[in-house]
Amino acid sequence: MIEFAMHHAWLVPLLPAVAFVIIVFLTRPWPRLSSAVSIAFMLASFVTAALAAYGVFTDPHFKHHPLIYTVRWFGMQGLNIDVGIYLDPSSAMMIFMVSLVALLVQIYSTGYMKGDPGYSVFFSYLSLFAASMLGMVLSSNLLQMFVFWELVGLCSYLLIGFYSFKISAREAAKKAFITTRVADFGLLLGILAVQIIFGTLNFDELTQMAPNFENYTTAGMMTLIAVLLFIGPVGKSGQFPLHVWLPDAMEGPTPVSALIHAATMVVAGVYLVGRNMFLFAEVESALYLVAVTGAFTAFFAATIAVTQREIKRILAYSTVSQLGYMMLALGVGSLTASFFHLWTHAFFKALMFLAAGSVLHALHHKADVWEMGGLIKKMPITGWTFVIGGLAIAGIPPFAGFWSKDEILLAAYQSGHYFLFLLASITAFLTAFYMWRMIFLAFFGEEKPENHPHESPANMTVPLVVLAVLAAVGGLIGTPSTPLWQQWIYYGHPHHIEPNVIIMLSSIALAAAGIGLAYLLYVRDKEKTNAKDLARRFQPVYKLLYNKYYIDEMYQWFTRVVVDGSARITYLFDIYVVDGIVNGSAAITKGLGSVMRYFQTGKVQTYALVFYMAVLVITVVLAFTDASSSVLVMGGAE
Amino acid sequence: MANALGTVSFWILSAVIIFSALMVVISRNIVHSILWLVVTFLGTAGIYLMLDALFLAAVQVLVYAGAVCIMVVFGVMLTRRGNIRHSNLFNSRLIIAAPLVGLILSAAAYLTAASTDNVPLSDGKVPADTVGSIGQWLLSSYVIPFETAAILLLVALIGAVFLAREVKTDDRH
Amino acid sequence: MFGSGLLKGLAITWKEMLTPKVTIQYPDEIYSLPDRFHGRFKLDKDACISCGMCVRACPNNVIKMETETVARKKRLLKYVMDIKYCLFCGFCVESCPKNALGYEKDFELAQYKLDKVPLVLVDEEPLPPEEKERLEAEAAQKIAAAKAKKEASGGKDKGGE
Amino acid sequence: MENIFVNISGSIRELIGVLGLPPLFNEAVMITVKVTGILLFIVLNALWLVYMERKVAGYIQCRYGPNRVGPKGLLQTAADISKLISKEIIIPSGADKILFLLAPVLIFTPPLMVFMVVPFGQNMAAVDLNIGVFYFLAVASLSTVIFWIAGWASNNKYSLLGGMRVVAQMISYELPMVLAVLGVVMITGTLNMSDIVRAQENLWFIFAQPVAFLIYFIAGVAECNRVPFDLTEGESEIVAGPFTEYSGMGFALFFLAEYTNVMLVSFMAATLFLGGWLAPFGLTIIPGWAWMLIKVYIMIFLFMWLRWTYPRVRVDQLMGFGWKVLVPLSLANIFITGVAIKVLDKMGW
Amino acid sequence: MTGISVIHYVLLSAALFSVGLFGALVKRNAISVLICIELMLNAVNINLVAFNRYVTPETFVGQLFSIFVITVAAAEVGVGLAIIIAIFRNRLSVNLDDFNWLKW
Amino acid sequence: MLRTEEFTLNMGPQHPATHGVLRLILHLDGETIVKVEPVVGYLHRGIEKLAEARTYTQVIPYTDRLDYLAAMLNNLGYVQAVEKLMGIEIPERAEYIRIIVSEMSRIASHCIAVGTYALDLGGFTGFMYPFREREKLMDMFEMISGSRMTHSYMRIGGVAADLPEEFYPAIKKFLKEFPSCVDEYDGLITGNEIFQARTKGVGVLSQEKAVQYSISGPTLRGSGVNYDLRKARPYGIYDRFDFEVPVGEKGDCFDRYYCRIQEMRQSHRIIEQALEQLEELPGGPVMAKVPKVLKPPKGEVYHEIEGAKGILGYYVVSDGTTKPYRVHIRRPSFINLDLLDEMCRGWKIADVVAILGSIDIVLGEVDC
Repeated sequence: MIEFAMHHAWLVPLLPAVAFVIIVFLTRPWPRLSSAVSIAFMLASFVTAALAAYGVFTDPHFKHHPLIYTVRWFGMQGLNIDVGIYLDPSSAMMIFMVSLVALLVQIYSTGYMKGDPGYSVFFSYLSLFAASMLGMVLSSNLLQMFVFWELVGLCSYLLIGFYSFKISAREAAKKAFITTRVADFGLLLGILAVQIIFGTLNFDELTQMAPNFENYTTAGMMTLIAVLLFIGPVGKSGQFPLHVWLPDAMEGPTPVSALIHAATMVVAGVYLVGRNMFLFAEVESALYLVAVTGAFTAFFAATIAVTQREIKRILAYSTVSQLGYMMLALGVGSLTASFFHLWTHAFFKALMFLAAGSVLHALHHKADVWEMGGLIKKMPITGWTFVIGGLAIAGIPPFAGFWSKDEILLAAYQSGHYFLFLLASITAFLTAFYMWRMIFLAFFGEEKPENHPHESPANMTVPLVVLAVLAAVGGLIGTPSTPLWQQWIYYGHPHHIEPNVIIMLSSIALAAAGIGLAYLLYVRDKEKTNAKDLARRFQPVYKLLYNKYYIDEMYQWFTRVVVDGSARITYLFDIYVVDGIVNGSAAITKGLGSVMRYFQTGKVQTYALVFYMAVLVITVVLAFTDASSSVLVMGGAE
Repeated sequence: MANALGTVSFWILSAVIIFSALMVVISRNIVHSILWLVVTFLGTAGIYLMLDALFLAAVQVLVYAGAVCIMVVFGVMLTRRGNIRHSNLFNSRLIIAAPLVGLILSAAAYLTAASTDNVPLSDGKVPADTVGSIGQWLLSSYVIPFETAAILLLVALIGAVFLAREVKTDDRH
Repeated sequence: MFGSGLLKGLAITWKEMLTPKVTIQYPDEIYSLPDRFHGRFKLDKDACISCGMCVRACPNNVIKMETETVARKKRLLKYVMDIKYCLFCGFCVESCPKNALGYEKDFELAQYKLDKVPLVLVDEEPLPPEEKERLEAEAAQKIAAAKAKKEASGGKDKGGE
Repeated sequence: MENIFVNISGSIRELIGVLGLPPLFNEAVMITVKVTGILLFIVLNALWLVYMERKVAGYIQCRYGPNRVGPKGLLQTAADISKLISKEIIIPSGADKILFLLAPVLIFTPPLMVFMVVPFGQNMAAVDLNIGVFYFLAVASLSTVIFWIAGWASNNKYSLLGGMRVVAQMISYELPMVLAVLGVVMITGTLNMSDIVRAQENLWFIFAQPVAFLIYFIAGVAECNRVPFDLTEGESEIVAGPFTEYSGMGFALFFLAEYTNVMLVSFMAATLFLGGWLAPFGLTIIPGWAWMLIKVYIMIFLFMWLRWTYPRVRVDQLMGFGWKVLVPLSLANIFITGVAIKVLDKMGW
Repeated sequence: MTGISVIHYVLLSAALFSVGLFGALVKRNAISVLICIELMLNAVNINLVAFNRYVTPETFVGQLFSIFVITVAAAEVGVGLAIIIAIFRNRLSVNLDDFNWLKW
Repeated sequence: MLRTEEFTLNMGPQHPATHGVLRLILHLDGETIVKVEPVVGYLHRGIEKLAEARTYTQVIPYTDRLDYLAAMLNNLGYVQAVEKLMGIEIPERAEYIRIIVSEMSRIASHCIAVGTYALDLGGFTGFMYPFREREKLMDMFEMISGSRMTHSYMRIGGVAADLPEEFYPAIKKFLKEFPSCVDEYDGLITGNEIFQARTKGVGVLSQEKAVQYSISGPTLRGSGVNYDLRKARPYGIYDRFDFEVPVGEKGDCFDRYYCRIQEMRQSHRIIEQALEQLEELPGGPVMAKVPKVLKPPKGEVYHEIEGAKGILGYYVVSDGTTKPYRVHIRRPSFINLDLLDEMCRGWKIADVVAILGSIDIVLGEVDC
């Protein structure tokens, strides 16, 4: 069974894809059937993934020898593209996590999307989304990865814009798609460069080649490749400055946000960088770029999240921030820490998004946290699971987030980039603060009489509970005392970081401080005067943060002034130079044509006449001049 | 005697064919042209009979005289305009075309006559069961052209329907 | 089922084909006409009092009547019906106070010549003048005789006309 | 009795043989004799059929039909024909004179040509053509042109409409007819009519190919332009179709041609589906040619019965029925026949 | 006069072809041109059948070719007429001299 | 997109399917009708004008010649109008006789409608069978009035004569046979699939259109409007009989046709009942006491009855003399013909015949 699952890991992405096809072509008119099909296939996929992951993690052989199955997709001189699966501990972890989250999200969606006219379609999209992500994770080469990468982008576009009757949803979908497309262009260039330089895109071959890259190219070229490859993840994983699409992506239905933010889309970038760690590891500068980008993004997003009011928006910025953490970890060379955080983050972020969805569901899509309050009494399961998520993300032991975040801080500290470590620590504080600000505002405090919340149905709360359990205990596989994770997922050699008690304690302290500050500002102070006072006092800062540093506006300006301006200059060039040449040649041709056209009457019969004249001439010439050709005409053998 | 009969019928049929073909070209009325065309086709069928191509003669009558001509008649009726008595006139190329065709004919005739001895004649007999043999040939050695012809006809059918379809601007109700 | 109607139609025509025919072979067999049949007109000349009611009743002025009064008594000279204009409505017959006008069961009124078409029921020459005079005289005598008789009886019989 | 006509022709052949003329001449005379015989038979039969039609119509319509001229009105058609002959042939102004006069003459040609290959009885086909059935279909298709000539040459709108209708209708129904006949040809594997009749010794093809017979019959009715497919001359719509302007003998010829066509279709039906000259129930006491005639007359009566029962279909219904019902049906019939032949062949029948 | 040989048929075919060609070149009516092309195809068929009869009487290659030619001719007439009718609908003319939009 | 040339076809005045001398100018696109222009007036005789020069009684034979297929009904309408004008009560016996003969007349008219309709659609035999029954009716009319078609039987104040003795066995025989005859029409014509294909869904006349254009009679009822004057505004003694008004559903040709078939059965019922009630009546006069010379009072009257083709109305103006000042007749055929163009558009030539036949016009009435 396990053997089967491992050797048929391609089933994992294929099953949801089949579900997609079935729903689209067969069961679309019957919503319940569609969701049943989708969940059944997803469950099968999850079981397969779990078995495969189990198989991988129980056999130490796979630590260094990934399981690779490939078939030749197409081949020609100098360009051979395979398609296949690449199963190693990282991807095994990923397929397990992705399929699990996707499964839970789908179960959750049966409650959340109930009665929606696009119910079937939604499930088909979810299936396709999961299939794309799983396919990407299992890709054995860069091009295949890129294909699935783009599929992921497409699905996110479809799902973000699912409520296509809303202008904002359409805009958000477009924004997500275009932004990631911009980034993907860089990625594509990087892939092309890899293909040109190394002549292959397969990971296993590249892994062999990368350490000896001097044989193929220069260090500068390697850096360029790494940077180009990094641009893709910057877009996909919402790193500064291409993070703008991610907060808007919550326009989609909340389960989609959970899927995008937790398990699929955004971690794709992290995964891609992790997968190509062998390339990045060779060029220090690229790694440093990754680290800086990650750290800055983490801090930057956290500051924005402090002032936001909409529950999903806060969560979105927290995602950006956490992704920054992951990038930072990669940048300081710790694949282990990065993926560990990816793992834990998937659970608690999915949990929080789904819980937020549950809240929105109950409040009829009223998103502003300031208009909530005391929800925990009416929605105990949602509330308490959310609290668990909050504890996890804030980094309170023994919840999952603590262990992974601690790992990252430790890695940053040990890498010697102390500034980055500092930034990460502050971010940890901010994270705890804005998370608990939200929790306090939404779930505690006074109930708002105008709200009539109610607990969500079981098919929505069960996934919450499952995720809450995972968010609580998911980190226990990577504690200093139980370093299972570190033994399996690493780059180069097994990671072994000595636990640093100071860092651990300081991070707990920072988290506690953040929670405490939030408590002071938003629970103790019933009128919340202090919070408002603070906001008033630091009005410019508050406005800057609330408006997300005006990044969107800057992009707008950039597009309007720089892009349009340069387009105008190009336009003039086009009109006078390019068109001049084109029109000039056209004029010459026209002049010639006006003379020549008298030979062309447009009358078929005239053409036929000329044609037969030629036939006559040729016949006569052949028959009466050349003896050998006359045989041809007259036929027969002499 | 049989030979003489064959000779006589050949000359008669040839005269009919050439005369009616000329009438096809000369008639000023397109309907007359088509009717003369039917006569030409029937004459050609007669020639096929003389050449022991019984089946082909029947096909000629069925397809050409029975179907193609009717189709052309329909075409004429659908494109009727003005006086049909002068619907089939010559154009200005007559002066060039006439000598050209004459030359082509004389060249062909000369070459044919000149190459009389080059034709490898055979004294073989025509099999009695012509239809059966043709069927065998069509469905064995020539099955691909046969099927292709079928597809060609289908495509022509669809194409003709599509092209000739009238674009309805208003609905009945 | 489609086609059942078609078969039923065939069955009906088949049945009808075998039914004996009742067509009357017209010139050979005589069609029995009802009593009221409106056919050729007949006039009982003796009963007719030439009152002209029929002429007035006719909507189409079909009837032409000529009379002469001889000795204060109307005498029918001509009674011609221009039958090609006749509607055969029967008003003339109905209007006849003496039932002198009636129908015959003859409907073959077609003629080869147009001048034969009008239906001439009475065509008599007017009386020659001498005969007329004779009759007038006779009548005058009669009247005179009657007068004398009356006077003789002393005006007893007043209503006698 | 059975071979009476064969014997007659044999004795004529002997008679000429005595003269000692070249064999080709003998052949020519024989053919002339046969053709003349067939021509006489057809024309007289057509005259008789006109009378029969009117009688059948009369009886169906609660009347006697013609019963004045001659005993039981037998000479009615002759009287009509003589009247029509004596009438003036009116050529409408604007008509295409030659074609107008040519059409009624030509209309007889195709059916007569086909009758040359019809086996009236055993060894009684004038020419026992190898591709008889195909020849029938090919030549019969020619009459379309002639109907159209009649319609067009009259220079009358009703005639032209009728002519166009004839063409459309005959072309449309020729196809199912061909396909229906193909079913029979598939079973027998020959196009020779005598062979087809002989192949029915055990089973008439009306039983082996009932659908094909039905299609053939319907298409035949349409080919003859008879009710319910008599749109071409539907008098309540387009007066008399292509024959509107014809008077006198021209009209008479068209009239007779219609019956010739009916006879032809009936003969073909009898040959292809009803076992031709073969006697049913072993009643060989009646000669084969008589059986043939009986079957033909049954078919002809069927034609008449239909005509005097049904109303007329509309032109689009006619075309729709032809293309959407009969053609697919006949194709299905061919398919099933082919499968059945293969299966029965495998089973060793 | 010696009997009829293949040469006669070829000459007949040539003559028929010439007549057809002449018609195709000089007639104004598009339908007329179409039927003249039919004449030319018929001439070709005569040639094919004649050679088949006199050169390879045991096989039917020539006849088969003719059958295919007839098929193609039927298709050609169908489509050709459809095109002519379509053009007629737009231009109300079947005069080939009016159809000169084939230039520039 | 240019369209193919329009083709104009003159149908009639001499055409087998126009039921008389009606001329239809058909504008065709191929065989499809673009427009139909009916041209009437070929049979105009000026009956309305003629009536002004006749005495009141003398008008009666002219009314026969309006709808000569149902002459009794025309008589009835006129005489009832004049009776209304003069306020004459007529004997009960005469009332019954009037009902019997006018319903017979309706059957006779519908027989023609059904028969000619079959003929229009090409079924010649369907034409003959209804005529057989009509022939029997005409024999009876001959017994009653002496004429087969133009009876002039009714008089102002009653009828011309009592029913003759030989009439009773004849009508009883007819009544017994008639239902099976109608069944025969149903089998031969109505049930025939070709007939149905030709008529169902063809020439649909919507309920609203029919009412708007003041269509009447079976043509109206075929469109699903339950309006029959015999029920809606009973005249004479129609309220004494039990009968139904057949109504169509879709308003297509078939419904109009089938309404007539069913009306024949209903008329049959009415005659049966009327005959029964008549036989119970004692003998008596069939004419009211009216002066020999009719001089209605000054005034005007409009009276309408349910004719065979539709609502037949007579408008009579009297100036106190012996001759009517003005007579105007509302002829149902003429009014029903109005919608021909609209019903025919988009159908084929053959459908024009079917639609025209289903309206059942009589040119004598149209042109008056």
